[in-house]
Amino acid sequence: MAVSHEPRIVGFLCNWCSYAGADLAGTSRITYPANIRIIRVPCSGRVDPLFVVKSFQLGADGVLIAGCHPGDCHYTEGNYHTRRRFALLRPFLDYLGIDQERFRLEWVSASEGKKFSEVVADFTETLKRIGPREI
Amino acid sequence: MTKVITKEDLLSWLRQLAEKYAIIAPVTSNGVTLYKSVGSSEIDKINLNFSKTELSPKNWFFPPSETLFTIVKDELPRIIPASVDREAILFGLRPCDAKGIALIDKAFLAEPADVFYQEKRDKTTLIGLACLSPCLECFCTSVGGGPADLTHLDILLTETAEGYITQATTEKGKQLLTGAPRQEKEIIPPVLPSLNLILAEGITELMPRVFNDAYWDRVADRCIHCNICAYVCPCCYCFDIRDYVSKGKIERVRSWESCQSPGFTRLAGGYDPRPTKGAHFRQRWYHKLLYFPPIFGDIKCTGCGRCVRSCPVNIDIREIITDVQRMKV
Amino acid sequence: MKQSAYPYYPGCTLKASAKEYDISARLVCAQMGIKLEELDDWVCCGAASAHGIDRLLSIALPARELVTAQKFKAPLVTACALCFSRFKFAAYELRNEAMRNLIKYIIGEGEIQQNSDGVIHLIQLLDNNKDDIRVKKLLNGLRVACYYGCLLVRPKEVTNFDDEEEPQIMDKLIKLVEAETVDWKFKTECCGGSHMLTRPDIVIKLSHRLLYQAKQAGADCLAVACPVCHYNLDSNQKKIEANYKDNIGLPVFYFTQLVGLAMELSPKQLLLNKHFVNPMPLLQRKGLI
Amino acid sequence: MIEEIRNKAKELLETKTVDCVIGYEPATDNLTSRPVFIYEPSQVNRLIFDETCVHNLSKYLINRRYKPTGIVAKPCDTRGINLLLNEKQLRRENLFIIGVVCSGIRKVRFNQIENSMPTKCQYCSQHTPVIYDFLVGEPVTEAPTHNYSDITEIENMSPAQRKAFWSEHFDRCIRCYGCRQVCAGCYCYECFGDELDPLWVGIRIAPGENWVWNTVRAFHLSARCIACGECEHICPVNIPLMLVNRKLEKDTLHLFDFEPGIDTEIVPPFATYKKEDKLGTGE
Amino acid sequence: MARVGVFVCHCGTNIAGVVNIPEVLEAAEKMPMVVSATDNKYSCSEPGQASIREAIIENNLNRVIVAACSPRMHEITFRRALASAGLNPYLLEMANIREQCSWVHSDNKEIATNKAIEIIKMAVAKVIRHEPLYPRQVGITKRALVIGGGITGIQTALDIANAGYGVVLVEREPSIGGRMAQLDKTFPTLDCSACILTPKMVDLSQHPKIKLMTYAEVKKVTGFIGNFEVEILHKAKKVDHLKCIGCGICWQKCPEKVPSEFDLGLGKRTAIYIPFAQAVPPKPVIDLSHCRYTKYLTWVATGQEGKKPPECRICEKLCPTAAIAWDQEEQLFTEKFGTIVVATGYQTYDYSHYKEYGSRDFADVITGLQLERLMSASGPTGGEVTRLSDGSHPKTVAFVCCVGSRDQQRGRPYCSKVCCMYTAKQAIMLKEHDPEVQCYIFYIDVRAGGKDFEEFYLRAIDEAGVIYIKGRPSKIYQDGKKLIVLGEDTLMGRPVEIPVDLVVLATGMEPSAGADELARNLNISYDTYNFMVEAHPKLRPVETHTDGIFVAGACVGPRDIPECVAQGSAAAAKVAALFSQDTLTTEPLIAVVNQARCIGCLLCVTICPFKAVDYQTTQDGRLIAATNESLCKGCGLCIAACRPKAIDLRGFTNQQILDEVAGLWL
Repeated sequence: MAVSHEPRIVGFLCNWCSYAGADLAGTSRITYPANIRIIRVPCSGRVDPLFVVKSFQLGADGVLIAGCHPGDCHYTEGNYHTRRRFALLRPFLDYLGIDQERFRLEWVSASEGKKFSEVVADFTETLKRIGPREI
Repeated sequence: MTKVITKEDLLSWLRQLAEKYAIIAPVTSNGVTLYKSVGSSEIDKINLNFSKTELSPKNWFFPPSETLFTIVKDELPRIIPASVDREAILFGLRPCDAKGIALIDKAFLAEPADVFYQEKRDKTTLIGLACLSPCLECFCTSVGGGPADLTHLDILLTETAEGYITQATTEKGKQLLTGAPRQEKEIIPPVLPSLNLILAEGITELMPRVFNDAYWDRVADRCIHCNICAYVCPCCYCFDIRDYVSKGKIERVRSWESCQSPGFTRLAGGYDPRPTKGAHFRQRWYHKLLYFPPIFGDIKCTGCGRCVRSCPVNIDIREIITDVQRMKV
Repeated sequence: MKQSAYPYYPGCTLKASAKEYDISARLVCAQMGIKLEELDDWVCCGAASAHGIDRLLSIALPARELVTAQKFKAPLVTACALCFSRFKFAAYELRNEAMRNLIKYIIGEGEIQQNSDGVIHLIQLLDNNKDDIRVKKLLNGLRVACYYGCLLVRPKEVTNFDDEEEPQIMDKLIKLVEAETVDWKFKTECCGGSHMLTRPDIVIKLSHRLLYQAKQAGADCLAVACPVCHYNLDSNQKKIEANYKDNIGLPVFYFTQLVGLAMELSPKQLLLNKHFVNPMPLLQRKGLI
Repeated sequence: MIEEIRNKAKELLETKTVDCVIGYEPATDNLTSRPVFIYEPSQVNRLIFDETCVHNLSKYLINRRYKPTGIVAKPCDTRGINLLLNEKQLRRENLFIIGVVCSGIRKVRFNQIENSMPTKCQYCSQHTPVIYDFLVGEPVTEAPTHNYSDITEIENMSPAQRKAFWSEHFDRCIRCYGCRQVCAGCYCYECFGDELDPLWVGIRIAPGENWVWNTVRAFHLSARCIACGECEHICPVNIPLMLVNRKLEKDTLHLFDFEPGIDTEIVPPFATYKKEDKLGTGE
Repeated sequence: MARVGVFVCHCGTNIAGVVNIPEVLEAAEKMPMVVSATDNKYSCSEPGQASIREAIIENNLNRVIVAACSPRMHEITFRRALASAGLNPYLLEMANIREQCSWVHSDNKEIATNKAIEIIKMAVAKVIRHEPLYPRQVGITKRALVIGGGITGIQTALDIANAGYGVVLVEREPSIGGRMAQLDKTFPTLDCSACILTPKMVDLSQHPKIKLMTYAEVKKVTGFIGNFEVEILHKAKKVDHLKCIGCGICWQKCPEKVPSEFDLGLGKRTAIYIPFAQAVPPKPVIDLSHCRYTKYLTWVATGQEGKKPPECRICEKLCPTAAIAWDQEEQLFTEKFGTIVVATGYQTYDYSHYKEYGSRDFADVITGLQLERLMSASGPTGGEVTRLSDGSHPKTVAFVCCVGSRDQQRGRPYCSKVCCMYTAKQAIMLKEHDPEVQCYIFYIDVRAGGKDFEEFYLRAIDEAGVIYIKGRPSKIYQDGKKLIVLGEDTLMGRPVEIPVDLVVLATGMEPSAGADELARNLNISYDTYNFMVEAHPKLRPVETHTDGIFVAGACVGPRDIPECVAQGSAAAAKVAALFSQDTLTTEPLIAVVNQARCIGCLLCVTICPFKAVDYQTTQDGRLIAATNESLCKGCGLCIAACRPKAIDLRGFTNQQILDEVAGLWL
């Protein structure tokens, strides 16, 4: 294996649950790999599939969308739409050559700082395993 | 006696040339024939029996996109212009495509010349292949060309059972041919095919009179305003320029554009001087048949028939010319 | 006449104490142009005990027969309500892919298709083809209490048979042969089932209530679709009467026997003589034989 | 068949039910066909219909949003009309649809009719128009089926093979936007592909930008593509676009049990949701 | 041209202990459009804010990055700092280098420093695209609409009115009072329901600030907080209530008798009627589906087929004030309100799905609410509890709890909360009426969580001698005159079989019919059972996700009377707090439509959870989406759905997010 590769993850986090969850990971001083760059969006439903496509085009190794658990959306139903978009987009990108392991949707609540750190750690690990993306 | 080169010799000559020159030649893959760069080991991939490539060879001099220069922000900003590193041979041109290049030359090489185009043009030699089985949509003879017209080529090859007849027209061509393994043979030159003739003569005079005719709206009805005709055309040369910022550098990029694309003439502020479908559509024909000739001396069409073949809705330049001629004005 | 074939799983009881159910079912189906093709080499469905002992066994046993039946283009037909229940449960569990793989590993025979409609009960078969029932003799005047028992209808999400409390499918068949059906509230109450062997007191009490209620509702006989129900209500009836000092005297038919009678099959063909409560006096009284 | 179309077109124009009938006429190769707009009853004899009538004419309805128009439509084209109706681009009362029963057309190119069917017809089982005012031909009641063997083939490739497969095709794209221009579902006034601010797709005609364009073009047609195959048919560099579109069609059918353009009453999957959606998103 | 100032906060050692601040500052200075990059010990402290203020003025900054803690912590603080320097507060962007950097990467300072630089780089790329944004002020119509005239609605209306604001109360029945009016006694105090309710009903009808609209329904709601427009349908009463004096001659003399809805079919009413004696308003309406004159008119209109019905019109002849108004038709009025309170209450579960309990086939199986009517002194039997089959007095009574509650098979998994107590109450009352009565109560669990509830339950056992049997009965059937209840005493592990004279099913609560339709009209959420969904079950129990619309009482979930009253008052307090302001400030981070790009597919209209996107038709017939600034919550759902990118979200525009992503690779 060549020199260890530090993947770059673009994470779209909803303001109300997942971003707060990421903050909680900080407040609880839970360390996790520094490979994620967080973009705050009001709701996971704000994430246009185009953002995902652009992130990959620009060179992201992985893209994470994180939102409130189904039923807990601050806007009542945003994440249900996210789930549908994701369900179609993920296999589609995989089909077009972006390994599906590079694209994740996770439900992280404001109280799940631990879960957030685990998600980032696991995602980073996965991306290291599958190696750098040829662009 | 005529100088000929056998197919085997031709290929080995090309293999040899490929060491020094970049060879651009027709290659077929996935059912699509395109001019592609072939290395010396790939010479066998060259398709010598193609009828006409899907895209014209203009791509070599005027690629779909090219970086004109790059600005790097190190300590001080630096401009790095694009350049061509070695000489090239554009092999397997049909005479009509050679004419296409000549027509683009008129626009790009007129003073002040486009340096990016000129550099590539100067460093390229054109080797043509006479067209012995033209396609049904071809009409080069109607616009002053011909299947074995060598006017715009450096070298023309004409296939016979004995091998390829070689003719060099320019110094560059003659120079290159000296290295070719040729034999002297008694050859009966092949009979050149005859093509359907339409009379494009006088069309430039007719065009101004029908400018406001409803005809353009009616034909435009079925036009879907894709850019296919312009992108397959060997002599369309409109482009757009944009700057890109990424990864610490700025690039100035030139890309193809077409008069048929939706925002083509839209001005800043949103005003479009060609607001209707018909006016939008009409531009292509007026540029080719009316605006270009008085400046550059020829109508902007080589008769290659690519637009006729590729148009999704059968907008046929031959039909347009005859329709205009038939119109009572 | 159309000819259609269905894979058929009679089960152990229909080969023994409920022979008349098997025979009458085959006769009625033959009259309707339906061929019941008994599965080759069938084994126990696991009823009564397997699901209490080993969950996998209770699925694997019916699954084996389901795989055998797959080669037919028609659903597997069962007559015994216990078998029906076991097959339906197995089909229900086999919706899960992991379970399918596990069972496939256990039985080691062929691919298991996912098809919860792959099993039907004989009543459903007759109901689906009721246009083919050619009634020659109307059973006018016979007042029948249709008794479905517990296993056909429950649990609904598994058997998907009919309403759990007020099923109608057998009533429709009985009405088709112009017999009267009584409206009673005990169509799906428990008869005591296999507890006859261990706690006869319970069975006698429950079965008595059924017979008593049927009689209260004005029935002069019962129609059943389960050999265990039949056993509890018919062969035990004397014991029940003795226990409760009650005179009941309600013949218990398999619904196939009543349909068979309407097709002018003879009581002998239909093995009516096998019943403990002799139905002949009733049939004679009603002028049906 | 042709006579029926001509007579109906004539009647529609004479009674001024519509002021234009969009149909097919012979192309200049005297072999294939092309779209034609008939405005005068006297012109109806130009209309034809045969196995070369590949174009999806519903695309043209967008330009005639508010004008009463008659249109000759194959089953796949009628799905396009349904899509546009569902997306409130057309008004039903402005349309007169001459539906034509179709069991598949031929693969055509200018000057050339092949003996095979185009991809779209190979996998199509919709032989009767889904919406029409006047039907030419006997309706076929065969239940539509679905076959995605071509897609499964690509899905079964290794990720590296798949990546190579699509690079090979997309790298060839010259971004003529013909696929967009011909598509009945593409009718934005300004396409995201033309937008400058933000610049979603750079003008550079190069692999990265081509990938974004082709990905997002298809995704904007997810649960909307009505499988008329026009994009693939006209692509000047033969990119197998139906393989892209049909992947989304397959997944949409599988995930949401939805087929675009079949029924205008069904709410498309991205306009709604179900709380109990599972969709394999790891719950 | 943007002039960006970057302020990096040490947060004591929270950030500076991990992140190399000088290195960050050096990198930040080189970022595009950055004019100054400075650090602060504590940016959020007063001196820290002051230095930001000074730097803004000194360097003429027009965009500000504060690289510090989470924006969820101090975004508002720093927006204020910008405002105090005369800059639009929305030109701020925070770079979260504490919670999402220094605190989680304390193990590697170099990596943390690099990440902090990148986070700032992304923030700079985004802030360049920031635009000044301005909150908007909208006026308030200080008038509330209360939907539902049960105890909750009555309480709400009275409290709002007493705070000095106008109220309209809409009730679809001819009288207010609701379910509570049907009850005999209330648990656990056993005070008379009517005695405590009717004074409130009268108060309400006489309150100068309250306009009562009975026999009326809410049909359509548009607008937003402070400015709702509501269409109210006034059904045709056929009686002019301005003339009517409520003397009662008409309903005493009307010859047509029909089952009374109020008495749940146990008693009769006339075709012109008030639902019950203490009805408010005490004026009748004519039930057209039963009125003889109406039947006559229909007979005339449909061609006089069949037997001629009597022409009747007795009420009209006898009315001393000529108040009968045959020409009165239903009318639709539009009224404006600032807020809406939904208090539509509940109805009892229809147990016809319980076939094992006879699905209404047995005359002597009744519901708890029917028993209330039988026990009520003003009820159809004058307070005598008798069997419907033979009029005898039942001596043994079985109660079955959880009918339509805690039953997953019937799709009613929830507990209806009040049944345990009301069965206990009814058992106690039956014993009081007739000491010979023996009651049995079949229960799953006795839930007596409430003030004095447990004591009340014990009283039923100790004083009324009620026998509690733990287990849901499996069957009820008729055996002669008796009803047999079959079940299992699960504590004993034995089957039980109890012959009784009367069975009372404690049917559970479910939302009133039409609650879902109303919720859709109001655009508030409702759950699978059609109960309204509150904004937060604990912290915002009477609010909804639609600002300005409140919910109270049993329409949200099973509630007893004191809870309903408390919720009614809570909703009233919310309304009063809102009305105490003169204008509302709306958040500017909302979706806006670029009409030139909009293709009018209206996907956004369908998808918006807040009905904040509507559409307009242009002169040339195009449909175009338009957002309502007051309704939009800024979730951005519509934006991600919009193919032509015709909608954008202020503060999170496509350009901003895209540049933020691209900032990583700048």
